[in-house]
Amino acid sequence: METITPAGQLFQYLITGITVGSIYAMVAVGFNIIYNVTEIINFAQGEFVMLGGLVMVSLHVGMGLPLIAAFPATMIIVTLVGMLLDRLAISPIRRPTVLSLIIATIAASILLKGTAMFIWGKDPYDLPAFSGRNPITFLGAVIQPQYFWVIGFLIITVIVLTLFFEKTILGKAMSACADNPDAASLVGINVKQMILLSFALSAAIGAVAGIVVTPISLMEYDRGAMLAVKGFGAAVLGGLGSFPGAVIGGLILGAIESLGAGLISSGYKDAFALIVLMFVLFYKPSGIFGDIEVSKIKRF
Amino acid sequence: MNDTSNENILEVDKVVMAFGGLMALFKPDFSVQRGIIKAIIGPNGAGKTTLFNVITGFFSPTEGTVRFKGQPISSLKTHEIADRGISRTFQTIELFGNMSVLENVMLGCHTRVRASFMAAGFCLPGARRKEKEIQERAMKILRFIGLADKCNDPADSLPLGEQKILEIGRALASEPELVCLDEPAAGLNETETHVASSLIKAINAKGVTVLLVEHDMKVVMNVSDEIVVLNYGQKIAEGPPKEIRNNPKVIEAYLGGDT
Amino acid sequence: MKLRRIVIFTTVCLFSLGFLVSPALAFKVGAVFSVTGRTSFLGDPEKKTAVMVAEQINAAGGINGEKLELIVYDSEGDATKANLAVKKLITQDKVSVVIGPSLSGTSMAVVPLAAKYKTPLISCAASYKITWDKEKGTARKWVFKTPQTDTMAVDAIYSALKQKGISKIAIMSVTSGFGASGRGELIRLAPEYGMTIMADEKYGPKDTDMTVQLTKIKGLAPKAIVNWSVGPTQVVVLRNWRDLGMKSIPFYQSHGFGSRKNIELAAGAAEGVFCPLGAVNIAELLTPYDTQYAVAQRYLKDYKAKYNEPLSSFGGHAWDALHMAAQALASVGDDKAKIRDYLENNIKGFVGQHGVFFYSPDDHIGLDKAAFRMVVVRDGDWALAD
Amino acid sequence: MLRIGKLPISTFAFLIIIFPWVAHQIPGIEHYTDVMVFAGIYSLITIGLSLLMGYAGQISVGHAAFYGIGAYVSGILTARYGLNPWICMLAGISVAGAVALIVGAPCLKLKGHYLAMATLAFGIIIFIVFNEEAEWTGGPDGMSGIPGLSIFGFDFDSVEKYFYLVWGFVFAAFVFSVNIIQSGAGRALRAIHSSETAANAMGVNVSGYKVLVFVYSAVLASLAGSLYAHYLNFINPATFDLFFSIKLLIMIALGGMHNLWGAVIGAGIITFLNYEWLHYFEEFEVIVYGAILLVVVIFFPDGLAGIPDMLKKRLGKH
Repeated sequence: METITPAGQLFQYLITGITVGSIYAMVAVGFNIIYNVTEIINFAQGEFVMLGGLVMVSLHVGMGLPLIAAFPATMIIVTLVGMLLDRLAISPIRRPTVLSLIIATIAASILLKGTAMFIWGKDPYDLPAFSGRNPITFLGAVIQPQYFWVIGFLIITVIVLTLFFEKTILGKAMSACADNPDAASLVGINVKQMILLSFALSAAIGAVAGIVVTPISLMEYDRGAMLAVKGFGAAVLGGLGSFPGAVIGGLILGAIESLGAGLISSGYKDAFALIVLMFVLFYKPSGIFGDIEVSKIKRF
Repeated sequence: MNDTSNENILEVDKVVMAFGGLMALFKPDFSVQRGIIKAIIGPNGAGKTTLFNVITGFFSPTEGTVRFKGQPISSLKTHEIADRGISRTFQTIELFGNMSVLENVMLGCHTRVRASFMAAGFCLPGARRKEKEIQERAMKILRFIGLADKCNDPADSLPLGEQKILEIGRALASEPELVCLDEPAAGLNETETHVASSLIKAINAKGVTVLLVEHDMKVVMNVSDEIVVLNYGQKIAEGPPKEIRNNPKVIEAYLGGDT
Repeated sequence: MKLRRIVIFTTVCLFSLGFLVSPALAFKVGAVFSVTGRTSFLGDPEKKTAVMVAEQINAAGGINGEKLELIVYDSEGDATKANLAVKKLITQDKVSVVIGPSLSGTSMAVVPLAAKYKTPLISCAASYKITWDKEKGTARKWVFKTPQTDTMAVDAIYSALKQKGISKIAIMSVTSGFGASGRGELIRLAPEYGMTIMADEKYGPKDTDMTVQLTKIKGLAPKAIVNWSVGPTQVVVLRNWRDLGMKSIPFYQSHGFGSRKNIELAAGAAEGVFCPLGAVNIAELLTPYDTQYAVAQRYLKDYKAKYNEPLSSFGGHAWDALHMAAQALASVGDDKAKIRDYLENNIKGFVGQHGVFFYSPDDHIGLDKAAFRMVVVRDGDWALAD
Repeated sequence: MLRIGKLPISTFAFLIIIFPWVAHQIPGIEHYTDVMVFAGIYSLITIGLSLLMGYAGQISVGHAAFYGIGAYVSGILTARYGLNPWICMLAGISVAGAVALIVGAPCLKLKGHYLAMATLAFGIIIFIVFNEEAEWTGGPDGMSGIPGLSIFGFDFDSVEKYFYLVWGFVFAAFVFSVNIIQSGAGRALRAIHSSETAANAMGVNVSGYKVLVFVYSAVLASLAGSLYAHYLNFINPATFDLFFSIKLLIMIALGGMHNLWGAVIGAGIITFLNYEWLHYFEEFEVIVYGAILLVVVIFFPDGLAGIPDMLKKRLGKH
């Protein structure tokens, strides 16, 4: 067996951290899309990831659809679930408050988890890696090809979303809802539809995250909650509502966990990330890229 | 209580308030004599509300000091300043909408009669007595401002004019020596404005010093003893209403002489 | 106020209605498993097995002609819930013996109840602490258990390592009760076998990647890795081990790896991995001369026929527990003290799924390390090591 | 904001007193007394949370930590050092209070979702500490051998006795909290909820009050934790995980967080749903649970305790 140098180890920690962080970032981006339009933190975001993984397993492995067909099909199915979530759990709420919305999304995540358990059972499932499982050695670190897919999809997601929000009418309309819903509805934007769209979009992104991570970590029905917590942490660390913030926040969390586990103590790795998160908030109460004024109006 | 007639209750001493590069206040300098009504006027963005926020401790000034009864207060926290005897109202109404009219005024008494957490929890006789005392005082104030018959209504169910009045009543409940009113007449109709004006005078008649920010010149000229004019964060004039009315600098500021 | 009282009253009435059906005479056995929740991979097969065994016993005429009534509650792996469920079984359902719970944690939460209510409890969890009272230095009077302990698994692994002349090892564990308990035994027994633990790494039960921990281990170049976990993490860790090119370092899994599903999920990465398993896992590999051959074969066949899913070894713990309880009921009736005495004194050579049980006043575990056989993954299936 | 008068409080006391007797009369629900012990333990926490969240408007997703601190301080000091349980309970309260003070001061400067995240992070960190410091806490396997409670030779060794002990504490905490709410301090809390700016200007020490009520809720949670530890004689970290903090939120929301009755009703209903009633749905349990929550959130925004008011309004309209 080839030995590994300390530098190689360090690089390995970083690349693993970035991969794990990319998943957190994707979940965080999903949080932000909904948050920007509605100020809701959708705690069912992690369930979209879980569903993405499991639906893909059923279509790709179970029904034998080729990757190229199963991928979009999975996204569409999960997107529909996201839209259903908005229509059944969020929009019927008569007097939304921060807490009632939090509870509604938690209830929805419980429902989705229960349904997933009913459909797929409690066992974990596997997906074949997109481009095989032969690892690449680079600078002394060993990299699974799937890592590149994860990081690549994060980059694609960020680019597509940026273009969407800045170049398309629909995207601009959604941003307008975020800035001022009353004004947006005055100029004829259907705020309800924008909310529905935001749920659809973030569900689709969750599905992507689930599809690309399953070949690395397997997927089972109750994985969603932990992913939601990590993604929420990433979104808050970066500043709620900020897309660059979500990406940076996710990558930082992933890197701290990985370096903390490698260099200090693997038992406390999650704690390191959270301690850093808390201190960032104490120093900058609205996250790295967050807008202090925005965070002030979120009365509870 | 020695010699209260000519004492300056409030001194604003070369206060600078900068937000990033923006100078909201640049060394305005004035004082308020005990027992008078003093108005601060100036065009939009002149720094009037910022000045209120500095006086009441919401902002701590970048430079300079504010003295209350001779003591510097600019390093104190908002609630400590309220304790010392400065009370205020807000330009955008900040009532406790989920509480009743009476409770709003009762909360105003917070600085004067305070029950400890423990005493309240154990429902000690002292705490109960205090609570009764507060209620009676709040009712007295409600009668004074004319809202006694609505004491149990939720505060946010009142019409705008009455909400403004209620805010003044709440400010009075802390038995302040100085009360800062931020545009008490904004958005009111003629009758309501009239009520507000007479209320301000009545408050003053009780010996409370009033500092007033107001756009409605009729109100300002009618009630105030002295006026300070701010423009771009600087004091451009100070004096009795008659003088201010004829001050060319003031006229220029209001007419918007850019050059 | 009045309205609230009416609402409460009707609720109470409604929910009490369901209980008014009085049960028929029968031998009652209670069971508490973590059927749902994170540790359902233990409780689910246990419940299915227990239900199947009870049906089989009743189909064969019951116990001395009386029906065996099995009452199963779900603990969801929650200590509080397990505690409530056991109390309910004992005080309300009036069972004669309780089997379960599935986890060491939930078992420890109900152990005091067995003594308090003088009811025999046959736990289906691993830790030796369940039956052993450290303070008194005796076995807990009312508590028995069926699974092999972590100590036995560690014994089996360390013996195998010693045989191969390996002494420098790295250990990895999941931060759950199962992992922590195994880790504790690995550390405790290391000096006895002359093992040096070079790295002691941990990961969370929902972690997505263990590359970091393995990279750290790789840098230390131990001669073997011992991993203690359950659920998907033990599969992910194998894939990372393979991807990092560490296959030259032998990998030992705990007995928690005992399901073919794991080999399948590892997608080839499990080749060459060792683990200690009970007979039930490898029924097909047993020779007909093996003591456990008959019971293991029958269980495998019945389970597959009834549930149409691969057998999980954890169900075997419930099989052993319920069969022993039934045997005691058949011999001494439903007197709880007599059942306890019977278990302690008359379970001698009971052939179960996970071993041949010999209980005694000092030993309420009943198994020794012979209950484990060292198995290796070869061509995607179990094979006996050596 | 309901004024809570003497009659409902005495009714509450009366219901507590007769509960074990009533449960004993109805076959099939004798063990409800046992479930009620836990409902009481959770009520202690939700009463504090109701003040913190419903009245002062500050969210916390980390109260499982304080619950755990109480349990572990009690557990470690009694089982390892053989100290008197009551002293350990006080020690737990002091530790939880001190931690709440240290963590609360910086955390409570945050608002809304940021505050939620900070408290959530705090809760998870403490949970990891319970897991990792195995020398003290016994690690994930938990810690057993925690003695029961007794006072002057009177043992709280039966379910009924412990029921009265726990609900005695709940009743005391309830009355104490009602008194606070109906005093100037309670008014200050509600003022903070409504407008921090105005409360500050009226001389309310906003940050001071927020920390104070945070500490109060932590103390109650810690007390609940101690009571739990001495009842079960065993504790493990899983009891104090993130999901328990979320369950507490659910209790508050379901019962109605603007109302102290809601805290008790929510804790009671969720306890019975989780430990008793949902059991009948077996595999569907999780789905039914989610559906119930959703229905309550959608149709009863003020929680179950808000239903009488809602009905009153409806009837008033006609």
